[in-house]
Amino acid sequence: MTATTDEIMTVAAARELRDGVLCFVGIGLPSAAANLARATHAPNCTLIYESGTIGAKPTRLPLSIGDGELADTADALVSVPEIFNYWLQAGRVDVGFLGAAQIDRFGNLNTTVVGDYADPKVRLPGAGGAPEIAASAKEVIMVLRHNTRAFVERLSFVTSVVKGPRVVLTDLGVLRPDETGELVLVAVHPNVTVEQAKAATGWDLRVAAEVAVTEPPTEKELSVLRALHAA
Amino acid sequence: MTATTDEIMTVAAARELRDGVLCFVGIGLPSAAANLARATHAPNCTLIYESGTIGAKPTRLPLSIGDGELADTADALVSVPEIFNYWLQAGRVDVGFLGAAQIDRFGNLNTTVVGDYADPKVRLPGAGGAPEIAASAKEVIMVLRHNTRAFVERLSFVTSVVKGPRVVLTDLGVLRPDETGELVLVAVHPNVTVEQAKAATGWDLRVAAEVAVTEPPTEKELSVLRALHAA
Amino acid sequence: MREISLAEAVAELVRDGDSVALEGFTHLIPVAAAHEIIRQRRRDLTLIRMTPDLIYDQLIGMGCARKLVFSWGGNPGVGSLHRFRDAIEHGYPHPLEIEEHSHAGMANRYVAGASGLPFAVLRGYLGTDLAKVTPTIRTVTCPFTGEELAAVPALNPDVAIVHAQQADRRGNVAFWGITGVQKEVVLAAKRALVTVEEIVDEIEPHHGQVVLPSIAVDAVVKAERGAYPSYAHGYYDRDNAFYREWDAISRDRDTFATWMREHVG
Amino acid sequence: MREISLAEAVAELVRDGDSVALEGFTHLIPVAAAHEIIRQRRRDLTLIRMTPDLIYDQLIGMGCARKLVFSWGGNPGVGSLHRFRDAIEHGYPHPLEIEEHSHAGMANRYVAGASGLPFAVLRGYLGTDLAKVTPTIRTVTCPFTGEELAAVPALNPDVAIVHAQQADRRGNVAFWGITGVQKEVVLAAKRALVTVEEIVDEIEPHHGQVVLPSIAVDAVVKAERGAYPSYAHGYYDRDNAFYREWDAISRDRDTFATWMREHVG
Repeated sequence: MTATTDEIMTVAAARELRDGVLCFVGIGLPSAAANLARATHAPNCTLIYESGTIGAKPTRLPLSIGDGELADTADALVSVPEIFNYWLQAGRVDVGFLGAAQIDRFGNLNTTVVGDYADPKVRLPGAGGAPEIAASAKEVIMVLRHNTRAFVERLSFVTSVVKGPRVVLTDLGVLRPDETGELVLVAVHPNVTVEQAKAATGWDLRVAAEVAVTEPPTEKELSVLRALHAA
Repeated sequence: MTATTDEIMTVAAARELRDGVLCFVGIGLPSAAANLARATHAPNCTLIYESGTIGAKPTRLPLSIGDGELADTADALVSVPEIFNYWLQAGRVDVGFLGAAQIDRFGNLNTTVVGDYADPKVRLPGAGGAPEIAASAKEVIMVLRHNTRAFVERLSFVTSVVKGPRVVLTDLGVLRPDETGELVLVAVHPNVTVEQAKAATGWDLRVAAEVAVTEPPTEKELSVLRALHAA
Repeated sequence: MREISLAEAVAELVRDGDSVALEGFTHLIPVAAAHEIIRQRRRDLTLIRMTPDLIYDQLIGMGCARKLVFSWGGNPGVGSLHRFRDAIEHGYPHPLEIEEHSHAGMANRYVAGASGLPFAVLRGYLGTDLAKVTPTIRTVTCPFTGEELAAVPALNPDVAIVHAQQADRRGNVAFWGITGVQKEVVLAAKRALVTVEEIVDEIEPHHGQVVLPSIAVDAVVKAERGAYPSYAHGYYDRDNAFYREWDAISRDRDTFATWMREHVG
Repeated sequence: MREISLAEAVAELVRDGDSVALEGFTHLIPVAAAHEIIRQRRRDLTLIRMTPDLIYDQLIGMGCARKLVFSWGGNPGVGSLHRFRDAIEHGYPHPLEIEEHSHAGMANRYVAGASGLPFAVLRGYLGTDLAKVTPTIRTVTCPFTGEELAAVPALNPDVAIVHAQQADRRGNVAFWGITGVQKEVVLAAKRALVTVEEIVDEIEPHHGQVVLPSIAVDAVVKAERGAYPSYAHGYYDRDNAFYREWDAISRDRDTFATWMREHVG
């Protein structure tokens, strides 16, 4: 099987999830990655969706964060205020998974507008749960496609400020913060060059002394991911 | 049937409850009065107990505010934080029913200590739900036995400050506040004299120009009350 | 329980200029009631909702809204809400004022509203630009620790509208599955309308069930499949295909107008 | 789920000097666990509970408590708690420090604790002497309306102990009937012990059910009739006669000591 760049990104994100953690999952790529992790190396992860499902074990990927499959397979169902207050804000969440339209060199995220807030070029969906996930989760994993529209020198709007240790998985490689908090390219995916990653970044991307090459997705990872999508 | 003084007090309290109101009920005499009202002239009252039962319809009087009978007959069961925040504090409660160990001439209540707080002569149970019932219910009905230990010039401790319009039902008569908020004797029960009520009050009790005499409990009221107690 | 039609309930409870919150977190979205508001041509509404989705795209596109209070405006799992974007980006069909929060902020605003408090406290918005553009985000200092936290004002909509699976004949309402902020929005609102899939003699228990006692609700109206194309757990599934189709329908102003005329009236 | 006895769980989770909250609002009072704490002779505990009743009378009378945080200390429907009164009125078996709130205040302190907030806001205590004698009652000003409200600090006990009807084999816990503040106290505490009537394969839904997922709990222990003489909805009734008998047992120091020796050990 040949993996697409999105699949490589999703598999790389899944591998970041250690077994046994409590993970607050956003919809889309984060949900695919978290459920891939649960179906492979991290069976004892507990997944929380902001809709109020705790311990959901979906066998197919939900299209939205409130799909019935999540409720049917959850250990407990709680209200939205409870998810945000009793679970996220209380500091129980080990890992938050976030996507974004824009990211800056410190891993701050924009999901609000492109252009001016009062007269935007593109109106994006907005904050959702992200600002508090970014602030309250002990660790944040970010997943987004690597290009100069997304990786920008200056965010149009700071929607979320990521606090804890973090990693950014893209369709080109892996970025981790150095001690100053600036993102550094630490790995590229198979057949991707450091130059490609630099060219796709809107600032002068720092590169680690030794840049690793991501292990390609295994047959197992790919088949499980595709089964999750197909189901 | 001959009514006891406690029965006359309970019946008088029940009659104060208008049909259709939402009533926050304390245990003991208030619960007996509220359930008597529901079983006679006020079938459309909704009773709330602080344990989290909304719309309980007990057929026997609960011994405690958390009896299973209350849960079995309730329209909805909610948590204790919800009862206090979403129901009482939100201002939904029309009538609060309260008892107390001590009351002063303005209807303030003490359920905390007799004597000094740090070195009390008698340690009473404490506040429970009373301070917030007293402050949040649109109207408060107080029920307590009339004697100089209870009706005092000065409370040992102010546990609850009653805000809304109010009535006090005792085993001797009925007191209502005048425009200054001071309690005035407006009725005495059958075979009770104004002098008895004054003698049982620890301050110089004001008396209305015309003091009514309480209608004695009807056969119906007495039989229903006794059935509630016997069940 | 009073017998009343959805049209009568909306006519009675929703007025021009009202603040109206239609809630339902992906699940149990009150679509039938939203369509009735559109048919009755309500105007100048302040629409409140954590996740404005298809129904708010429709209300905005049909010109019912003056202002939107929200935290995430998208077509979940699909992409943009094009009528919402057109209103904000181009002022079409007319300009839309917005008041924007995070989910945590909105949820706590409803909780404060349901609790009769003027504001709620949360750890939120720290370092974000939201506090700069949204005047209803302030701070409060803990009187015990001195810590500074975010404060948001209570939301008390004029009208809350939600959809539930069941009501019994006395008007008690039962939700189960994902119940979102439905309890809070109903208790926070001055008036509450609930549409339900079914009226039953006795509410049966379900996992995660929330029961609203009848005294919390002003009108209960039967509206079968009233949450379609979202879903009602135990009754019908989400029509994911329609959510994808909506992207094309809503992208163009005329296609949208035609679709609305044909399907909502 | 780890197999563990109640004695092992208490030995592991409850330490001398801890703040310990045993909750249960009339219903589901964790009596078996309280008796185990007494048998293990824990000392210097800060006991926290909205409604200290028979079990707290017993813990106080047996000298386990240094301090009591509470809102209503009585024998519900009967009268006084004599060991509680003896400790406060006469310092027997030793002086008892108290921190006294209202029910609304205590409930909100648990909510703040469960929410990871340092304090909670409520309309409460206004004009009462409680604020004069309890330093953990302060005020906070709404940053939107300027209104002054009461503020109370979060409660985050070292240990929460509750009794529930059921747990499944993975350790998810189900309560139903009157569920009080059990969810909040478990989520507010650093460690949580739950005793249950029964371990089941699958939790069945019940009206008003609250489910705590296994990750919220440190130990689940089967303790049949573990709430007696209080009750477990669906399992056994409250022994009202015993509550009345307790009045005579507890009134006299020696009668109490003898009864405890014979019945608790």
